[in-house]
Amino acid sequence: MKRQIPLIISFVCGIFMLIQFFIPHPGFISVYRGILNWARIIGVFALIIGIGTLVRLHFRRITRRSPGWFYSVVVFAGLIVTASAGIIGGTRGKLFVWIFQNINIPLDATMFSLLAFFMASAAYRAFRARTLDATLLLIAAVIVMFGRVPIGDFLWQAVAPQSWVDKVPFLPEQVAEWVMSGPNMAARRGIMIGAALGAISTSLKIILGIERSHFASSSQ
Amino acid sequence: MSLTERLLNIDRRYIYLVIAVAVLVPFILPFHMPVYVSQPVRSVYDFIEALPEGSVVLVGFNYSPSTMPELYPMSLAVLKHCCSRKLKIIGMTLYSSAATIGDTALKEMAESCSYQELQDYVYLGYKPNFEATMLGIGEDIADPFPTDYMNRPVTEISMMKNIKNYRDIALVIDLGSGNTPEAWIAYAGSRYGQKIASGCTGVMVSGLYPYLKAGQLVGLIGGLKGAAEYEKLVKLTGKATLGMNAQSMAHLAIIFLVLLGNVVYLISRHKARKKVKV
Amino acid sequence: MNRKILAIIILFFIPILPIISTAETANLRGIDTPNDNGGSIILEWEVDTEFPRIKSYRIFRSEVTIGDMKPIGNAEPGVNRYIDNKVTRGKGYYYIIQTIYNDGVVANSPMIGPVVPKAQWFDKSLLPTAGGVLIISGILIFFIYHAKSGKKLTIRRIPGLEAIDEAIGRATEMGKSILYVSGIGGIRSMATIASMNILSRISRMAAEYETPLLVPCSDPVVMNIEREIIRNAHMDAGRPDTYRQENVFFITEEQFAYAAAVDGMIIREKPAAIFYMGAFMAESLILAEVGNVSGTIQVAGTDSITQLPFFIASCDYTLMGEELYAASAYLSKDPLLLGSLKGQDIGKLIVIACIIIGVILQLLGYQWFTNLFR
Amino acid sequence: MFNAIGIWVAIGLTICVYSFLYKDNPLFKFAEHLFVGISAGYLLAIAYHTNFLPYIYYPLKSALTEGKYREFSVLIPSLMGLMLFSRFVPRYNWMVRWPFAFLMGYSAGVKIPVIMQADIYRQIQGTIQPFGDKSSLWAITNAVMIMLGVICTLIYFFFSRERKGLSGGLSEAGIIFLMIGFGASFGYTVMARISLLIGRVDFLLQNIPFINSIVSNGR
Repeated sequence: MKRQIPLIISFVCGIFMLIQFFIPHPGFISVYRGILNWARIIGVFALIIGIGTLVRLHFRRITRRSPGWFYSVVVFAGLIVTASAGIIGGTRGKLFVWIFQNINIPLDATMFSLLAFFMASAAYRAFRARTLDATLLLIAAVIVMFGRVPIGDFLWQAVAPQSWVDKVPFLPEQVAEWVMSGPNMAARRGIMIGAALGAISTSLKIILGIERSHFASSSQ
Repeated sequence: MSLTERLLNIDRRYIYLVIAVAVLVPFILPFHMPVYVSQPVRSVYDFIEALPEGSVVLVGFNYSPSTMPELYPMSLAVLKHCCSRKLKIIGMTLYSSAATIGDTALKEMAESCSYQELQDYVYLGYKPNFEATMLGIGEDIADPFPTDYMNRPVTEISMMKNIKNYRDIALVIDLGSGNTPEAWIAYAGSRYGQKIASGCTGVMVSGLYPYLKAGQLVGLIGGLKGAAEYEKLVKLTGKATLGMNAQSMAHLAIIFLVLLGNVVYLISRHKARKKVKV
Repeated sequence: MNRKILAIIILFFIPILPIISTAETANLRGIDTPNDNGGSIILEWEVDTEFPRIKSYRIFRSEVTIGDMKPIGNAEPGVNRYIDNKVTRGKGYYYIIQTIYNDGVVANSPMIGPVVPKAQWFDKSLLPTAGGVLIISGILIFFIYHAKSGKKLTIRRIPGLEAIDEAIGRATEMGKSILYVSGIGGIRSMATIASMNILSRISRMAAEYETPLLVPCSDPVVMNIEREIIRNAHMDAGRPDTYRQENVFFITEEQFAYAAAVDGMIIREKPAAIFYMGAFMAESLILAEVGNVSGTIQVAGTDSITQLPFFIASCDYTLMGEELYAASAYLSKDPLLLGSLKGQDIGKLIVIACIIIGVILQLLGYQWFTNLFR
Repeated sequence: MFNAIGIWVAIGLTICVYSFLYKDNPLFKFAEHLFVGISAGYLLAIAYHTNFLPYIYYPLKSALTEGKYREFSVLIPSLMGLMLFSRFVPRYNWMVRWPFAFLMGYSAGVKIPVIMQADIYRQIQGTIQPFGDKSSLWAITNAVMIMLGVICTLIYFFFSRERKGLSGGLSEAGIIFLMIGFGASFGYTVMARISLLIGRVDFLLQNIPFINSIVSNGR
């Protein structure tokens, strides 16, 4: 029972959603709309689960006084203040918007902007033309980096002979665009087709109940 | 320690400094460089330009605060274009962390071109589950969005009276930092034949080219440069245009670092070989 | 018996036949939109040759034959099509189109109708897609069951795997440890699952050579599974005594803090080999750069395409995208994985064949094949 | 006042995060954990208003007060949603499989035809279509190159045969396309990260007193 019913649910939902794609009849569509709504409602709970896991992790840290437990207190303080501000004051509430504008945005954006520095350091230290592959990669990267900012065209127009500039005033930009829409696009398309076949095969295995790794986490 | 060795083992904090300077200097000593508008960006502009007055566009603010520096200026430029063309705008988001961003962007647009909420634009807020939301709009937008951001029933909003599903929406503009463009293409594009334009972060650009070239996207605005190009098209001097100088300098700095790194590496390898010979 | 089946088939197909009701009067035609749910009607008319004189068209609709005509929409001059999607399935509708000229003259077309919107049971425009789904699914299912039934399927050796063996060998020679990073994906991510198969091979070799294997984790569930895998590897190698549970440990779920902690380990422990296998995000380059600078042998594998450039540039060998899954199938010899991999290969061959045939037909001027792939 | 404090908080937190560049330190850890807490709280509040209220609370309310009994149907998916919580109770954690089975099954089924169309069919068509345009040599050369690129990349990811002869050569060519593609992606990633930094620098320069006067003069 515990094993069979989930497999049946997957199979029925999967097959229904697969064939409804081809059937525009309203009878099918109303069932389909029902399924979409159900998925959405379950989704609401799935969101809360993520928070539940987080709360559990930090709660344990605090009760066990594990190293850095003070930071877990910070997590809780942030969570409780923000959630109550938003739930009581509404999503356009003054405090809620204030927290978002002045804490959430700067923290998230700054955290990610650290990568600009890491990237520069990696560019200097790790991006070496050690192999033919790495060399090709670097050349393409430099072309795109140079061509996709105004200074590429600017330098080209300043340095290249005037007759060339007259012919192709935006050469760096155009070369970058060719790399993007030519070789880059071809490679990405190949990867995409391969990945699509992989996704179809995984989906089929889920519907047929052969692939069950998504149940694994629940039995842990 | 020889120079090459010292250069090889340079403290990474010096490199951080180089980047900081490259980004800072253009802010203090600004200069002007012309922005070239690339075809994928122009296509989005031309498509919106050709829409008749009163057409409906659905704008998805699907980015987290971390990518605001790239996508917020882009959002403003695109919104400005839509309101200058007198289009009806439906805003929404599939990212919980973007709910407030969409609201702010639409308000900023409404102030600058005197748009009225519920008449000229509507903000529907956030819904989880890409698939269910995108497919739901294809049947009836009130399924995924029974209410707007302020919990007002969508059926009672005057602007929404004649808008039921994708058939009434001329263009979906996804401003996204994740895999929302792919999802729109699959669930709204293939299934309902919806026209889609994408404004995305730089990281996503190269992966979206196959869709662009196969005609599944009407156009693509990529990264801060794309935003600057759009600002140029709508004649707006926004954050993206101002950022282009710093962007240029930083790119030059990184290209320089890559070249320097490789030169040092080649020299040290050459030396190492010599030593072996001796 | 056969007749019954035939009758059922015919009955089944009747609703599919597009029902076209054309009004011959004037140039206006009303058609039930094919392949839809009965929610719209297409109106078409001929564009007046004198259309520069035309200001606009207005479309009127009624549900009864006489009177009660209500305006429902407008069309620009030069347009010859209007889709009315505010109709109820099964009801009859009557239409008139009014031409408004620049000089104020208004002309009505004769009324057409009734046009009845109907729903179809199969969207015929999707026939090629349905065919494609059937063919690809059929091939995949065939190979999956073929492999399950015990037939031997072989896949080629993946070059990255040799790099793995070499790296472990070197770590043993140097008497140093190996670091295994399984990324920040949860256990439901395909890449993490593949990573577990590769870990079981690496831990087995490490156990045999008695080389210490360090596994810092960013997901508690993945950590438990990794402990299990490594303990089993030690058992299989006949060295349960050398298993150290504390070598597989949880650090934190926060991305940058995790990366900083692993970087610290790379600098302090100076492992001889580092493996990055699984799902990675922006932390990839923070890790790989430090590993590269410290001169460690690094082998990476991920399906996160945006992170691949960083691994390719800074690692000695990188399993790209699907190669990660293939490596995992190769090592685990799991018939399911092998079977679906084989099926996907046949799928790729079909795609290549379609492209080549399509290009030839397109060059010869035949458009129909290209149009199949709408 | 409220806004002025906000800006100082934002500046302070930005600097806390940048202190990580020097080395990992308590200020960074504080900022990082604050971020985790705030974003979870934000998510909770947004989910409450945009999902819990319209999908579960209002329908149930109208079912109870206005007698719209059909709305009671939201109880079924809600129950399935609640089953997700059984994950925290070892004895009943098998229940978590039901909602999972529903979500996985439904999204697997939805995916197959749309992926077939968007990622396979349209891509095949997009590769063939350009051969219809025989107007210029450049166009046709590009079309041939893209076709070869797609085919070689596909062959590179072909696993059931050894790489020998023709397929070996083609997969070698595939690597060239892949590397150029990854390089392009790398170039754009650099652009993206730098843009984020520019955004933060712009914020700091505009909001720190002293400095903003220099910058605005410069503009």
